[in-house]
Amino acid sequence: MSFLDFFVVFCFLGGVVCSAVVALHPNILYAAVALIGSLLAVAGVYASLGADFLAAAQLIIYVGGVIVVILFAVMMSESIYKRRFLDGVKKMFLPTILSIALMLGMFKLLVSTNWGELRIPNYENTTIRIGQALTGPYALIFEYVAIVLLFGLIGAIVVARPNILKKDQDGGNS
Amino acid sequence: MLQEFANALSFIVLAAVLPVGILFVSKFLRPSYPYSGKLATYECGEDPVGSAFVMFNNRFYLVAIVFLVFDVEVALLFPIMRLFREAAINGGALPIFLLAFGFLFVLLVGLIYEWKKGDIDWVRDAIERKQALREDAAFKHRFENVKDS
Amino acid sequence: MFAGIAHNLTIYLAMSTVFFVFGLFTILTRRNAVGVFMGVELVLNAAAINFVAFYALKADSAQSSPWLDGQIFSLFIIVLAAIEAAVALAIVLRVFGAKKNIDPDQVMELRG
Amino acid sequence: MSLAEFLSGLNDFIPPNVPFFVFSIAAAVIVILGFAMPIGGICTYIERKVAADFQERIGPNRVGPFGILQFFADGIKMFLKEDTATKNADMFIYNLAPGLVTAGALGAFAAIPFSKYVIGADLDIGIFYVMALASLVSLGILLGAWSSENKWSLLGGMRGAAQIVSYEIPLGIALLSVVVVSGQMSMIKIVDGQAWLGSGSFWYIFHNPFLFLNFFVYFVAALAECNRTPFDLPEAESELVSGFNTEFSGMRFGLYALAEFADVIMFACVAAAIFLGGWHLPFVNIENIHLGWSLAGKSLDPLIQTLFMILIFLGKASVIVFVVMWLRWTLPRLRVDQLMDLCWKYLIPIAFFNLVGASLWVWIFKGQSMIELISGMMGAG
Repeated sequence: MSFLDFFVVFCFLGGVVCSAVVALHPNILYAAVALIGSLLAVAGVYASLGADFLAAAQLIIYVGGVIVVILFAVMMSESIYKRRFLDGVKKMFLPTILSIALMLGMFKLLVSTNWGELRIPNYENTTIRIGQALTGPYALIFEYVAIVLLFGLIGAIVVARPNILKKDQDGGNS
Repeated sequence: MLQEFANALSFIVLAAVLPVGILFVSKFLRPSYPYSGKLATYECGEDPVGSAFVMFNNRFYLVAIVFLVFDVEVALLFPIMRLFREAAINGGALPIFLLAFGFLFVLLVGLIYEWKKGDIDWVRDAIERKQALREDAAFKHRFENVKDS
Repeated sequence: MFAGIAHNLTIYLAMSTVFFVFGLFTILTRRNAVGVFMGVELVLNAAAINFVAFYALKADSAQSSPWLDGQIFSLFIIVLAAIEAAVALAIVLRVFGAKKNIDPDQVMELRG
Repeated sequence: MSLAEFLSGLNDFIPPNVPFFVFSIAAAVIVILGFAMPIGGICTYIERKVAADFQERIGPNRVGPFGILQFFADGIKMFLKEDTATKNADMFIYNLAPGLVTAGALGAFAAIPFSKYVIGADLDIGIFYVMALASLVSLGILLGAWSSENKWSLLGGMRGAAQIVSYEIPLGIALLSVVVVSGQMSMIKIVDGQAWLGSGSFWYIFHNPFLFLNFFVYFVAALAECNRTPFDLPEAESELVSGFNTEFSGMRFGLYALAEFADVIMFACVAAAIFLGGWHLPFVNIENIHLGWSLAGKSLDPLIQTLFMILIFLGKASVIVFVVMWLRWTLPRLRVDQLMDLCWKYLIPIAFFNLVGASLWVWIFKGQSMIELISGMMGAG
């Protein structure tokens, strides 16, 4: 039970518990906080698989960016006087059946096949190889992502821009 | 290399657990006489009205979106910029230079777009002035009744 | 009991399966559009874990490519999930501004 | 070569086959409890003394000689003061938020290179790790402000989060320009690249004019990141009562104040390491100082050299911390829109321009610094 095994099992259990809270907790804000926990668990798994740049990128982009935007959205999208965030999870019978069936099926598939030995890359520096890959075969995709980022930025801003002159419909929001 | 992760992880865990632990330990040492006055939210003396939530303007939201895009950009540029020095010293820096600063320029276009459209202005009337001018040019009739309100 | 568990693939795939199933469950049952979006985030993370884990399976063997394919794929998943977050939550905000509630079931005027 | 490896190396003091992570936890305890927290406490005392000198008053001098134990008294007082939460505060998140803030502020001390052999965690992604943890602080502030159920703290928290979030970009670009110039991301290799003993590029702040400007962009962004001085808008006393920590009292407020100060010290240490050459002095090579003292048969030279390195590094960091304190009593506070305009309309374009300039400089002069070029010309001339 080396330190790596202990760390992976800890990340696994933490991730499972946090994603369970994200799925089941009635209060949406607790779901957002639990999402932070599950993203940190995923970052831990990346680190234990030798992808150190990926773990740090996940921390910066997901936990530092996406969760902040989600929290802003959660805080803004609550009606004025409904203090608690209870959005209540609606009829859960069919989804639970489907989820349990899916999980059992995948676990059976997962356990039955023999995946063979997992050679974790010896934790050498992945940043250099990711940089070489991004400037090598993935250069075109890298530029394409830049254009997707630009379109996403302009689209999100045009949608989220407060149109001041439409004062009546928005109430005090904009 | 794995030890370095272990070191970094123990730093983060200790730094996260320490304050919560101090709070928990000091819970036993502290006096605790909560009465209603002490528990009410602090509003300079008046009694609080309505919930803590007030619909604030979504300027914060625009900032968060633009931050997200530029944060992704900075995070993606790190691996490429790391190779730049070796490429510059022993030749072959042109593709990396064009790639990185093409990426950077495309997103600078986004920054200039929202600068001109006044989305990162924070003052309400600056935005309204810009938007009013735009609306005025486009919809002459609709704009009259808004101007005097 | 868990000796050597970090060196075979089952725990990583189990974790990604659990994330996927809980993400799907969140998408199906959350009443709040932001909650549905969190489910999408979980599903994306599940896929990203699989990419990194399967790349590690063949990391040093002969047929593994020198470019870290698995990690590049999940890096792009993270990047595009960030952009998707910006656009999706801008739409959510607009819907909330107009209709004062963002329950995906009730906000259906666009339909038919 | 991280601190934990160093500790595991002292194998005549420790029992055999102790698992490695015990040493890493010991290293974490030494750096965080031994360095970050006491220095954070002492800095609150020094700040009050410095502020007093600026305003020609005496400052704390009751507790202990010259008031040195003032921070200790503050700590005990906060430990024993009642910590009230509002009636319907969200207790779970209310207790989680300080953990996130201090995880961001104190966790980044792992990447601080005190000397060539003393560093918390010698990660290959040193600078990236510092940026990753700096992004946790905004989350902690947002959650702490929201869970304390107070309009003022909510607005202060939103402002604080928006400010910290948007100033992370110029900070990231400034760190990026250092990575372009040094070609490394691990902190120790970056500092090693700044030695100047006749050859080699001097401190990166003097490497090229663009990096010189980016140092000040970094400094301004770091100031805004720790809510200091001209940017301490979130806890603007006059407008928002006390910003996001309105409802915090007792130890919780102490933790937020400590985390803020640890942030200041952390950013000062990172600036000292990557811009001001860490433990390098211009003409002195620390390695070949041999005093020849020895204790119990072992020569103490490496220990003395490491102490010199740590002293030089902490000297540079304390100069920066002093400037931060100095700014606090000289500059007025910015308005919200000035603050945001400064970031989006001035700092980011300048930082991008300097990044492009620095990489062009590295490309044209093949990575040589101004000082090398000048000495080359003088030598050739």
